[in-house]
Order: sequence, then structure tokens, then C-alpha cells
Amino acid sequence: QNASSRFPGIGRDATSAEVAAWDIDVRPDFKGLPKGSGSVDKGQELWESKCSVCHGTFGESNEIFTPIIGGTTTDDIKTGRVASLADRKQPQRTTIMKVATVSSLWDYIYRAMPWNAPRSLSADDTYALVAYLLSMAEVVPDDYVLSNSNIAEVQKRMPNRNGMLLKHGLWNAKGSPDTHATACMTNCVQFVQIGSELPDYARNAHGNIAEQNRQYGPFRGADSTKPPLA
Amino acid sequence: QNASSRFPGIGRDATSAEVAAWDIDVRPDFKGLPKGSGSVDKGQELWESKCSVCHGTFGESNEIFTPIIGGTTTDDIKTGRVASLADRKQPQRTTIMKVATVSSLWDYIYRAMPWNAPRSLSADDTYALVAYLLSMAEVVPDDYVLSNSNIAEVQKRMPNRNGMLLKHGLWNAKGSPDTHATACMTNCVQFVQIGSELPDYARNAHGNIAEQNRQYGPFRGADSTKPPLA
Amino acid sequence: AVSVGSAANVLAADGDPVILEKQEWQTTLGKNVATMPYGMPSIYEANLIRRESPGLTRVSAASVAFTPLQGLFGIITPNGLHFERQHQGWYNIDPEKHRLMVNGLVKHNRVFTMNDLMRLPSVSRIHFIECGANTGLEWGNVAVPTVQYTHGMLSCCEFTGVPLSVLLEECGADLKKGKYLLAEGGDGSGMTRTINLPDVLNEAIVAWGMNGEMLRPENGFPLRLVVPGVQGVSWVKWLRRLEVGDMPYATKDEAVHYNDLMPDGLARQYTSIQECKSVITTPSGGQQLLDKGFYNVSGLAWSGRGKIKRVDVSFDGGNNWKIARLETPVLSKALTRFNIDWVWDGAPAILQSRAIDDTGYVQPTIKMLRDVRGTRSIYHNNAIQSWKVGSNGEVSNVQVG
Amino acid sequence: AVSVGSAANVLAADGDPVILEKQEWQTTLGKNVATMPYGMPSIYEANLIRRESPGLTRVSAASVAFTPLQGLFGIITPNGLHFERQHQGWYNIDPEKHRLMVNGLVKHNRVFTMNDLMRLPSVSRIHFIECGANTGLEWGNVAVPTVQYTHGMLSCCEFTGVPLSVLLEECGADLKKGKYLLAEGGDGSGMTRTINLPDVLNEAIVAWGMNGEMLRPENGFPLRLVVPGVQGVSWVKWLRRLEVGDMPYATKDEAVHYNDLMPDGLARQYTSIQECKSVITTPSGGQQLLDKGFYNVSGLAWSGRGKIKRVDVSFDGGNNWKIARLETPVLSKALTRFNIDWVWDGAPAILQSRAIDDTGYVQPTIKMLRDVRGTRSIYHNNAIQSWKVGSNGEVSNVQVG
Ligand code: HEC
Ligand code: HEC
Ligand SMILES: [Ca+2]
Ligand SMILES: [Ca+2]
Ligand SMILES: [Ca+2]
Ligand SMILES: [Ca+2]
Ligand SMILES: [Ca+2]
Ligand SMILES: [Ca+2]
Ligand SMILES: [Co+2]
Ligand SMILES: [Co+2]
Repeated sequence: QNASSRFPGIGRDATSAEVAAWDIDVRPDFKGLPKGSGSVDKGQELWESKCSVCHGTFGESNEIFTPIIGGTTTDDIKTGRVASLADRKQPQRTTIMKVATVSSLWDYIYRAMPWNAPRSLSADDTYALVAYLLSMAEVVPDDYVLSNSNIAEVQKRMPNRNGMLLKHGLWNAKGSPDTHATACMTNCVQFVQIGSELPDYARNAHGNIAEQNRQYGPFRGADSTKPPLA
Repeated sequence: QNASSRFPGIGRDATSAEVAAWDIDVRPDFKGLPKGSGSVDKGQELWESKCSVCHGTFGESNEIFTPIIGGTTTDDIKTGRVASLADRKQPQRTTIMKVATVSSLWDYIYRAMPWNAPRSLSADDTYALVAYLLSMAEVVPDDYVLSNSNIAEVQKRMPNRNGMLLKHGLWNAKGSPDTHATACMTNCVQFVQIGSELPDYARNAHGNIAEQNRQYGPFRGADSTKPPLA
Repeated sequence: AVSVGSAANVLAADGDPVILEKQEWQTTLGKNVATMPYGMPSIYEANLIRRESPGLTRVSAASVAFTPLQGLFGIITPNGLHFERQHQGWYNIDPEKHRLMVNGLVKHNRVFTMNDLMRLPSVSRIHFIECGANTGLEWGNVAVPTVQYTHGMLSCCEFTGVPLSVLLEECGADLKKGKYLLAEGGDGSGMTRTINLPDVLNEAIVAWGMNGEMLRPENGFPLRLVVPGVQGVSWVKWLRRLEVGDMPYATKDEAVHYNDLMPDGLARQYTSIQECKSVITTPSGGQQLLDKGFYNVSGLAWSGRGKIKRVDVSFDGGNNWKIARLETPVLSKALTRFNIDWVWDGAPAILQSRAIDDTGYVQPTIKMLRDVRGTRSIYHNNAIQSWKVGSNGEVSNVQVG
Repeated sequence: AVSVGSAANVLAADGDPVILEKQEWQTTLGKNVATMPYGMPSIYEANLIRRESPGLTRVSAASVAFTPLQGLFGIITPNGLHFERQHQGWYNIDPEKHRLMVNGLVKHNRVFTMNDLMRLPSVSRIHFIECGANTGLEWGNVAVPTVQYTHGMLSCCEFTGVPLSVLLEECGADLKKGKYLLAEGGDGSGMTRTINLPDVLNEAIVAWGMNGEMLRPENGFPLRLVVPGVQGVSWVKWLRRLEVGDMPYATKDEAVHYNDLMPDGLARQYTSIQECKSVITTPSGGQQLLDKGFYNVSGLAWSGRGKIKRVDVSFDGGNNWKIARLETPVLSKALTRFNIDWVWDGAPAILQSRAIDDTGYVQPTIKMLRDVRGTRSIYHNNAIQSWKVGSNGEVSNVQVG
């Protein structure tokens, strides 16, 4: 109990077993990472039995979630910047394209996957699964055994490890905005031009809008099953 | 259409038939009272077929609502003040004890009674029913025919016609309050004494209070089916 | 004092099993979004519902369902728990068939559909609504066990609608002669009330919105009159007609009810304003404290005359008082939430709150009220409420003095 | 333009049959009080529900249900219509089994039950919550038809709970070293987010109450972190752990999502603040005006940096602007409702709103945003929204410039 407490009788100290049970997060500096290891091979086995049904054999499936693997090159591993994020040649942004920190993968898989059975993986399972995913992206070789001792080395090969920008105005409420609009009141736009309109196929793609508004009052929904009124 | 309208296209003038259909209120000065008449006898018939099931043959029933008739005297008719409101000899305050304005009875019965079939009475029916109720309170004789021409005379015999006080602080937001408490902060009451406690029979009269509070959190309900904890 | 359910009391050797063991909600997949397209409270909240007070009225279509203030937070009343007072039951009126007529001392008798009204300039404002009969059972003595029944004819919502003044101006109302407004409902009772027009003209709203959505049917869908500071019966539901007039109307609910009987047998008629009042909602009557120690004591304050300026709380039946914290926003004619620290040492205590509004008016004791008004007024009991905490931790309704 | 349903258009010889003929609700007895002990909206409101956007995500337990802003009023979102964003579905967690652990850079690792937390000093405050991905589908071009889908990951409630600062102080948090707070949820996703501790310390709330009642299960019952001004994903639901740390955590939802891709391929990480934004909610995309004439144009404005100072509205696609009326209260990091008069003459029009907050920041056009951030950021699109009103009265989603 906290002797200096303002609130006698409220709350209690956590036991170390309790902290261990819940404090499972793994930081980018690997604080919180449990000891253990797992091979790409074991990872592949686990993946095929527990993960591939949703994410595809190669982490490429777009059925349940955006693909996890794809879009990175061995060149990216050197630069630490995923080129396809800039050149837009990749239609979708996969997880491996975006993630800068291997800890994020480890932490998330351990805490939340498989989606329908979270918290069912051991630490070793998690090492193996991360190893397998990274092997598919060529970050580690196919015979790799990932462990708490070598994961810092692996971090140095993450394809997008230099892809993050921390300097911007949106971390602090007092941060500086990056647009500087002014509140012009009259004759602000010489020529108002419509740059984009709702595509025809999208008119009824969300169901009939008439059924998503009141059927009384001044603001009815348009019948989007039909073309606009003449 | 209102030519000076700020809001073109919104609303329209009411027709006279519409105003007639809805503007049925009757004021204390009898503005709004339709022409017509009804006898005590006819009132009694109507009452017994349409009203007595809820209010009792003599308006005395306490089953569905507080009694309508009772508690007034011929003396009250003279003074225009119902004595039993002050002397507290009457256990319940009936409608006739309280109402100062006969228009209120007429208006309400016409607009809202019978409770399960409002707006089903004609103006003549209403005259008859008011006549019958007033006859039971001896305000009018048993052979009376109440009509729009004599109702102002009847008003002069309403037992509680002088019973209303219009001067008080609660009609205007700026009205003067009738208590003048001060915000004493320390040693305000020499001797704090409990003047009234929840009667024992009331402890569980509203059902088990334990089931009317959360069953978690610090503010549970007491089990009122049992006596208080020792 | 019982000692149950605080973290301090459930410690196994290693720690709490609900931490040490993984729970279902950590290890399985939850429910889809929009499982409830219109959501409902947790199943664990089922005890907090609107309830009738047995014996208060004889039939449930002319009755009250009280708001469970004992379990609510902040100032907004969720629409599902807004108190209900019906005189002839409630209806789900077809909004396409609802009309508002404005007549009387106006240049133009006008008719508006909901289509029309909802196109007019609207305002949104947070206000309390309290039934004039709230706390009415307690004029003579303590009668009911919990704050749901003592004070639960009280709610507070954000209302949206067209200002009454805009509507009356549009109809060319004669505001010189027309000092009275008759508001009439579209239900079976055809509820009619006389409104003090000059007094409320700047603030009253012909409203359709309530906490962001349309009024609930039991609260007058699709249209009700909002009369800030004035007792609930004047907030006419299913509003269908407004008549501007030059005298009060003495309708049934202002000639026979909703007027305040004084000791001399005279009744104050057209009493309307809800004076400054407050009540502690937790802990409150019928609750059971589980343990000694620190508590946040919380309650509500309001005034029909303006803003709450201060709330004081006493733990010793009114002998000594401390100033409570007021939550923001503090709005005119709206509920204000107050909170204050308390350490319960296990000894009996009597909790009270006392509100002060920005006119300087101080909420009176029940004795002060009785000294002026006697015990038979039924309406407008704004007395300081006392809750006794027994040494067994049970809180009960008492009156002091 | 079509002309339907206004009072002016339904006049029979004598008048409107719904006035001349007595209606069922005037002539029969209505329903009892407490027919619904916990009430629901009118049957005529059934169209206004939370809805998913088809194709947005592939599974409904990792998806969004949007708030129907097109039909709402004022600033309070009714709890039943609060938007939902789930990553691993939602649970009805047993509050007796819920715990909050505080650990990391604190003198005492502590555990609190709901019993404990609800005894602590509480505050109640009104704040908006907006998902960082709100309006995210519209970075490149117009994509969805209505304001429910363009802006419906937005709600505003009165939250009640213990200030984060009180809780951290009680645990002896080292606020010199500990500039970061990890908030963790108790659901299957174990949602974790890094919070900018110094930035939010004075305003964040460990909350259980939402619009007067307990949080709804799909919004984190019984406990969620309220981080005013910050994107919704950081308002961790089913909050079970707070860890004070000395560096950010790069959790999945801040390493892979909820960061903003710039044109050069770099991603702004830990973008959190919801910048000043506004949108007209009526009339809005997919709605059909029935007639020419007067309309009240209404919308919402908000800023994660403070209060709304002003909202301007344009009816000509941004060429000319007028100042809108702001409804009260105008609160920091809360929605503000604005309204403005408009007479529609039947000609095509483009409606826009532009909010300004009390830092002086002016809501940008989509072009200005794209000039800096390109079109692939997904998150934090706070551009001015344009609604085109066609000469047929149909309102549609467009982008100008
Ligand atoms: C039943 C379907 C399912 C299964 C099985 C499953 N996942 Fe997932 N996975 C998902 C979904 C859905 C998400 C996205 C969750 C969200 O929205 O936060 C996801 C997210 C992820 C992510 C984060 C991707 C990103 O970009 O956010 C990783 C990594 C991942 N899964 C790995 C695994 C691994 C490893 C396994 C097996 C141990 C696994 N998944 C099993 C459905 C599944
Ligand atoms: C089905 C039951 C029922 C029937 C039939 C009925 N009433 Fe009523 N009456 C009530 C109820 C209930 C009230 C109280 C309504 C309220 O709470 O506003 C009432 C109120 C009244 C009042 C006002 C009393 C007061 O003090 O507020 C009068 C007068 C009255 N009724 C007269 C009549 C007449 C005349 C008839 C027949 C034409 C009639 N009633 C038929 C149930 C009934
Ligand atoms: Ca304890
Ligand atoms: Ca940790
Ligand atoms: Ca390989
Ligand atoms: Ca028209
Ligand atoms: Ca009239
Ligand atoms: Ca007689
Ligand atoms: Co006219
Ligand atoms: Co300690």
C-alpha cells in the first residue's frame, strides 16, 4: 500500500506475477521482450496451421486483411527506405512495406494473433512466426533462427527502418500546422471548378440513400437506385 | 400567405375550418365556449353510461383517479372559499374543492373525457355533464339546464371561486422568492435533529433497492427485503 | 462496515485470478461492428431503468416513470432514461400527419408541417426539465426510499428547434396585447398550459431534437415546447397549437393541479418557475457503502432563474459546510454536476447539498419552506435533501430540523 | 424542383384533412409510462442507424460503423448512434472482473477495481472523438455518397471519470522521465497506443461515464481513456493498463497504421492531433431538397487544439463567405453546432463550411492539404467539404479546385 496515498482504502499494489501477466508490451528498444527463439521452418509450420487461412500461404492474401508481405526489395533492406512507397508502383501497401520496427511485429503477433485466438502463442512461437514473415521478405535467410539475442541485428535490416518522420505538427496540440489557409471572405476564387464528383458506380454502392434519411422533414434521401431526377 | 414573411415557401395561412377544428379551448371569460345547453338529467344519463365506471356514480370513486365531487358545502358556495381546504377535515382534495373556474371543467371534459375516448362528446353533452357534476355539489339545482347564456351566473356560485392567489414569486423568472436562506458555513445548527425518517413499511415498498442499483461499483443498493445490516 | 469488492480485498497468493488468468475477452474474437445498429446499454446496466412509484397514481397511463439518478453521471440524461409524465398515455404520432397551428392575437393564423418547421432557423441548447411535482411526496415527511423517487422527475438534454420568438414574429404576433401563450398538445389529453410569454420569449424553443436525435415518442415526438426554467408540464408534448392571448386560460392542469396550496387554504395559481435546488445522487438513499475510506460525493444542482453560482455540501446534517467543485459547462437553466471529496470514517453522517444561483438565492431547508407554505403544496418542493449514512454503511432518506 | 409535403401544398377545399379529421392519437388512450423502461427512438426514426461502408474493410469485426450525421442535431451524439471502430470485435466485459493496472515509471505498480475507480474524484466534460481515418477515403477523389460515410467517424459525448493526472499522482508517476504513456485495452486486440503524456496530462480522463450512463460495450464498457483533441484510436477502450515510459512504443497501430504517408514515401509517425475541421450536415450528400425557398443550413465544427472561434459558410463553392451562427456552449475540444440562413433559388449551388479555431488556424481546402501531403495519407483529412446542390434539388459530394 502507498503510504502517501490521498485515497485510503482505494486500490492496492500489484504483485510481480500480475505485472508479468499483463506487462507484455515490447518496445522498439526491445524492453519487454521475453527470452526465446524460433526458426523460419518452425514459423512456416505455425503459419500454415494458424495464420495462412486468413493471410494466405505467403502473407499475400487480400481476403481478410491487407497483404502482410510483398512490395519490398533487397535494395530497400540496404537503404532502410521502401522505394515502392514513393514510386507508387505497388497497388497496396503491405505491412512489411510500412513497418519500421521489428518489435512492432513481435509485440502485435504475440498479443493479438491469431485473430480468433489471441494470446494463444508462446514467445518461441512468436519468434518463429516473425522469422518466417521476415524470411519471405528476404530480411532473414530461410534457415534463420530469430531470438532475443539477434533481433537487434535483424532490426538493422528492416526494409522501411528509415521510413518514419517524427518531426511534424501533429504530435503536440501546440505543434505547428502545415497548412496556412486564410479566411478570405469575398471574391476568393476566380473560377470555381469541380475537380471530382461521385463516380456513377458509387451512387448506390452504399445502398439506397432514401432509406438512410428520414422519410419526413425537409431533408429526404435521394432514391439512389434510380438516376437523379431530371 | 404572409407577404412580409422572412421565410418564403414555409407554412401557410390556416383556413377558418381548421381554426374551428382545433381552437376549442374555453377561457375563464368564456371566450371559445360554443353555444349549446344540457340538463342535469341528461348529464346524469351520460355520466352513468360514460363516466361512472371510472369516477363512481357520484364522482366519489378513488379507484382510477381522485374523487371529483365531495368536500364542499353550501356555505362555501356563498363565500367562494372551500373551508375544508384550510381546516384539513377532508382527507382528499376533490376536483370541485379546488377548481375556481367552471370554464376549466367545461374545457377539460370536452377536450379530454372520457379518458379512453377523448373528443367524443358534443358541446351539449358537455353542458349536461358539467351540470350534473355541479348539481351533485349543490352548485346548481337538480332540474338545472346549463347553457352558454347562464354559465356566467353559475361561475358566481363556484365553491372555490375565490380560492386562487395570483400574487406570488413563481410566475415570473424575476419574481421574488418567499424563502431567504443564507449560506452559513460553520456552526450553523446547534443541535442537528432528525425530524423524519423513512417509515419501516416504506423500506421495501418500491421493490428491492438492491435491484435498482448497479451490482458492481461502490454504490450498491441495500437489500431492502431484509432489515438493515447490524 | 462490510468490506467487499475493492482491489485490496481479493488478493490470492500470487495475485488476482482475473489478472493472472486470461479472460474470454482477451482470447476470443468479439462481436461485429453494427451488431446493434442502434446501440443499447451493457447487460450489466439492466438495473438502471425508469420506474414507477407504486401507489403514486392509480393507472399507468396517467402516471410517472422516474429517472434513476442514483446511477447517472454528468448532466446529460440519456434519452432512454428521460423521465416520463403522461396524463393520457403516449403515442407514436406520424410526423407526416403532425401539424402546428399558430392562432389568436396574430396577424396570420398559420399552419406548419414538420417539413416547414425543420427548415426554419434552429438553435440547440442544453436545459433541465423538472416536473413541478418533483419531491412532492416529501412535503409532510419522508416517504420514499431513493433519489430515483425523491428527485427522479428531473432530466437534462440538449434541445434543438426553432426559437418561439422566430415563429411568433413570422405569424405577426401582437406581443403588446398578447402577454399569454396557450400551448396545446396533440395527444388525447389535449394538454393545455398558459405560458408567461414576455418571460420566456427569448428562451423558449419549439423543439424537435433531443440529445442529437428526434424527441422520443414518450417525450413528445415529433414536437414539444421547451420552456427553460419552467416546470415540465408546460413543456407541452406533441405540440399542435400555440394561441397568443390576453389572459391566462385556467386549464385543468393549472386550475386543479400544478398550483400550490397554502396553509390558509388559498392556492397559488400559475406557479411555474423551478427555484434553485440540488441533490446528492451518490451516495444516496437505499445505497450501501461497502467500505470506509475515500469517496467522491456527487450530485446535481439547477435553477429555473439562471446559473448555479456555488454548491455547498455538509456531512454533519447542515452544521458545517464545504464548497463543492462544479463541473463545466455551467449553463443557465441547465443541470450542473458537482463533486466533493469525502473520507468516511465509519461513523454515522448526514449528507446535504445546498445550491446558490446567480440571483443570490440560497436553496432553503424543508423547515423554511414549511414555515411559509405549510406541508400541502405538493408542488415546488426545492428543499435541501438529507441522506443519513448509518454506521452499517446504509444510506437512508431523512429530514432534519 | 419537386414540391412535396410542405403545408402549402396539401390544401383541400376546407383545409387539411389531418387537421379537420380527428386522429387516432386525439381520440384514444395512449400507452402506459415505462412501457419501455429503457426507451428507444420513434419507429419513424428507423432509417437513422449506424452503418458500415461496404468494401472499407473485409471483415465486420475489424471495421467501422458510421454515425448518421445527416439526421442529427446539436452537438451531443446519442449513445446508440456513437460510431464504432473495432479491431477485434467488441465484448461485454464483466465489470466485476475488470481491472486497471498502472505500472512503469511509477513508485507503486497499482491495481484498481471498478469499485476503486468510481470512488475517486471524478470530472465530467464534453468532448468530441474523431477517428484519425475520418474522411480518409476522400484524399484522392470523391468516393462515398453521404456525410455518414465521409465524416461519420465523429461523435461527441459528456464523459465522466477520474482525471488521468489524479490516478498517476496517486501511483507516484515520474513525470520528469516519463513523457510517454502506454494505454492498453482488455480486448482481444490488446489495443496499445502511445500517449503524449505532458501534452494531455491536464485533460485526459480515465472514464466510465458517457452521456450520463456507463460507456456502451462497443465503446469500451466499463473503462476507456478519453484523450481530448487526439484521434479516437488513442481513446483506448476496455482500458486495462497504463504504463509510464520514457520512449514511444511503436505499437502496431502506430507503426503500420494511423501514420500519414507523405509524397516522398516517408510516413509521419505518431500523428495524433485532430486539426480544426467542419462539415455541413444538412443539407448534405445524397439528400434531396423538396422545394425552393428558405432553409436552415446546419453543421458541425471542431478542433483538437481548442475552441471554435468562427465558422464561415459559402454557397458558391468558396468564392464568397458568410459568418454562421454558433450554438452554445462553445467548448474546448468539443463539437460546435453552427447554423446559417439560406434561400435556395433553384439554381445549382456549392455549399462549403470553413472553421477557424482559437489558435487562429483556418481549415484548409483539399488542394492545400494535397499540396503538402499528397493524396495517400489516409489519416487526418480535415479539408473543407463541398456539397453540390443540383437544379433538381439533389445534393451530391464534390471536390472543387
Ligand atoms: C481469423 C483470421 C486471422 C487469422 C487466423 C490470423 N490473422 Fe492476422 N490479422 C487478421 C486481421 C483481421 C487483422 C487486422 C486486425 C486489425 O484490424 O487490427 C490481422 C492483422 C495481422 C497483422 C498486422 C497487419 C497489419 O498490417 O496491421 C499481423 C502481423 C498478423 N495479423 C499476423 C498473423 C499471424 C502471425 C497469425 C497466426 C499466428 C495470424 N495473423 C492469424 C486476421 C487473422
Ligand atoms: C377510463 C377511465 C375514465 C373514464 C371513462 C372517464 N374518466 Fe375522467 N378521468 C380519468 C382519469 C385517469 C383522469 C386524470 C387524467 C390526468 O391525469 O390528467 C380523469 C380526469 C377527469 C377530470 C379532471 C379531474 C381532476 O381533478 O383533474 C374530470 C372533470 C373528469 N375526468 C370527468 C369525466 C367525465 C365527465 C367523464 C365521462 C364523459 C369521464 N371523466 C370519463 C379517467 C376516466
Ligand atoms: Ca478497502
Ligand atoms: Ca512494458
Ligand atoms: Ca526466402
Ligand atoms: Ca412551398
Ligand atoms: Ca382559443
Ligand atoms: Ca343535488
Ligand atoms: Co395571412
Ligand atoms: Co507500493
